[in-house]
Amino acid sequence: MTVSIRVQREDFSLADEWASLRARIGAESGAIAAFAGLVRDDARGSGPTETLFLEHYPGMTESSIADIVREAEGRWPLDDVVIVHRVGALEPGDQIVLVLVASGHRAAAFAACEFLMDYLKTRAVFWKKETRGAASEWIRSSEDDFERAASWTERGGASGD
Amino acid sequence: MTVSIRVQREDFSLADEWASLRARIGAESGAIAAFAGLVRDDARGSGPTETLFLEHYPGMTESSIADIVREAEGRWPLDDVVIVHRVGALEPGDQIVLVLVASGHRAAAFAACEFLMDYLKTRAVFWKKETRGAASEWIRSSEDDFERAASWTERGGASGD
Amino acid sequence: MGALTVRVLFFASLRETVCEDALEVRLPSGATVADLRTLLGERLSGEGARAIADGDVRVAVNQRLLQSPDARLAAGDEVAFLPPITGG
Amino acid sequence: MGALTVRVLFFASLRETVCEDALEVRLPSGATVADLRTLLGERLSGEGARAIADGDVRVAVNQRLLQSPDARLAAGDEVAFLPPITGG
Repeated sequence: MTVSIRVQREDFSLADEWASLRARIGAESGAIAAFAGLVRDDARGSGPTETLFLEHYPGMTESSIADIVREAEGRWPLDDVVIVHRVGALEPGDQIVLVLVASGHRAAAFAACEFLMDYLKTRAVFWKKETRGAASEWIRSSEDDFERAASWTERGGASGD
Repeated sequence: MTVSIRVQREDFSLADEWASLRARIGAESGAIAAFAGLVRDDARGSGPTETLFLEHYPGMTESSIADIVREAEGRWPLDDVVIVHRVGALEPGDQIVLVLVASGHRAAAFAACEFLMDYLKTRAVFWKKETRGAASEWIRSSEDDFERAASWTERGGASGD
Repeated sequence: MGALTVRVLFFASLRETVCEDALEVRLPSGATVADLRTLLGERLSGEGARAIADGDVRVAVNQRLLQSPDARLAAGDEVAFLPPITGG
Repeated sequence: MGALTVRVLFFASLRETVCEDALEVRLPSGATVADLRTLLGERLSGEGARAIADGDVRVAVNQRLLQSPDARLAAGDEVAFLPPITGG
């Protein structure tokens, strides 16, 4: 099991991360699930998001992500996990987060990838500030995010293919 | 909503498909989920898989996939779907299938991507022949695949983020 | 009575058993898919005839799965015999 | 009685309210995190003092979330005041 966790200002390239992961895994890994989160220009908010600023606590943020990955490893048989998270000022359309998971079977790859995203959204040490026009505000995880993360405590772990 | 479906002998490049999708989508698409299936060298079978041969019915296979995508569109708000499926002779480690889904929110992107894979596994018009040593055999969808596909008829469609 | 010609396709295990991937078949006009199956049963080898008679084999006409074996065929129809699919 | 120096960090909204991202603070040896909070409450502006006293603010010592406010501090400890996280 290879785990790669990076928190960085620079943009990331899914193509590069995917190529590295494919070079690492063996032919027992039949499934790769990937997720990328982008800054959404949420028209339903009070005006478009102009900037999203992400702050982290160097060291503690990475270890909070490592804890989340360990929890996923305990639930599903995983061969490789890559998490790249950006910090700093981002604009609508920019990539924020990338999660890649390789596993033997697709059910485990999908479940672990979604679990990692749900936990990143509620347990990873990040703070987000949203700017719309003149107004800036530090935002919190949504109720929906908390519910999604909590739902995993009821669900089981590994299933078949 | 853009839908791209291709069935081809040649390998595909996730990097290229991802880049095209990102160029098409707007800033209302906050989530991209991707899945790639690779030929697995299944050590639990009777010897390693040496070759997997995939056959299709040109025209009918593509329209069977289009039907599956339409069903996903009816369940979740999707911005872009790409499905590339290979046919011909493949070896362990080779890419077989790629599914990309862009949506506003991650729950829809994950669910639709997994739904598309589960339905491709049971409803898309493909035949697979596996060769291990001297033995070749046309294989069928597994019971587990049928159960996974059937489980979507009980689950709902769109949910929140 | 006139005649019509249809194109018959075999896939996967059926293609291997029948040893053909496509045949042109002449039928009396008004013939149904059931008539085509009977005629193929006479024309193919014993193994091929048994294979296409299998209850798991589905038939598609012009790339649409057949709803009824009584459907009449038209000249130029593409009739495919499909063993159970594996999925992608 | 001896003294010890700890490094105090503020993040996100706290950093903005306190107008500092880091402070060096001297405390009597044997001081606890609760003692540090009291001392910061006196030293910071009214708004900053209120902000770090908020019940939602969590404290991490050497990058581990604090279990008890009675934990004693050691020289060189890194004590971080964390407003509620947003997640990634």
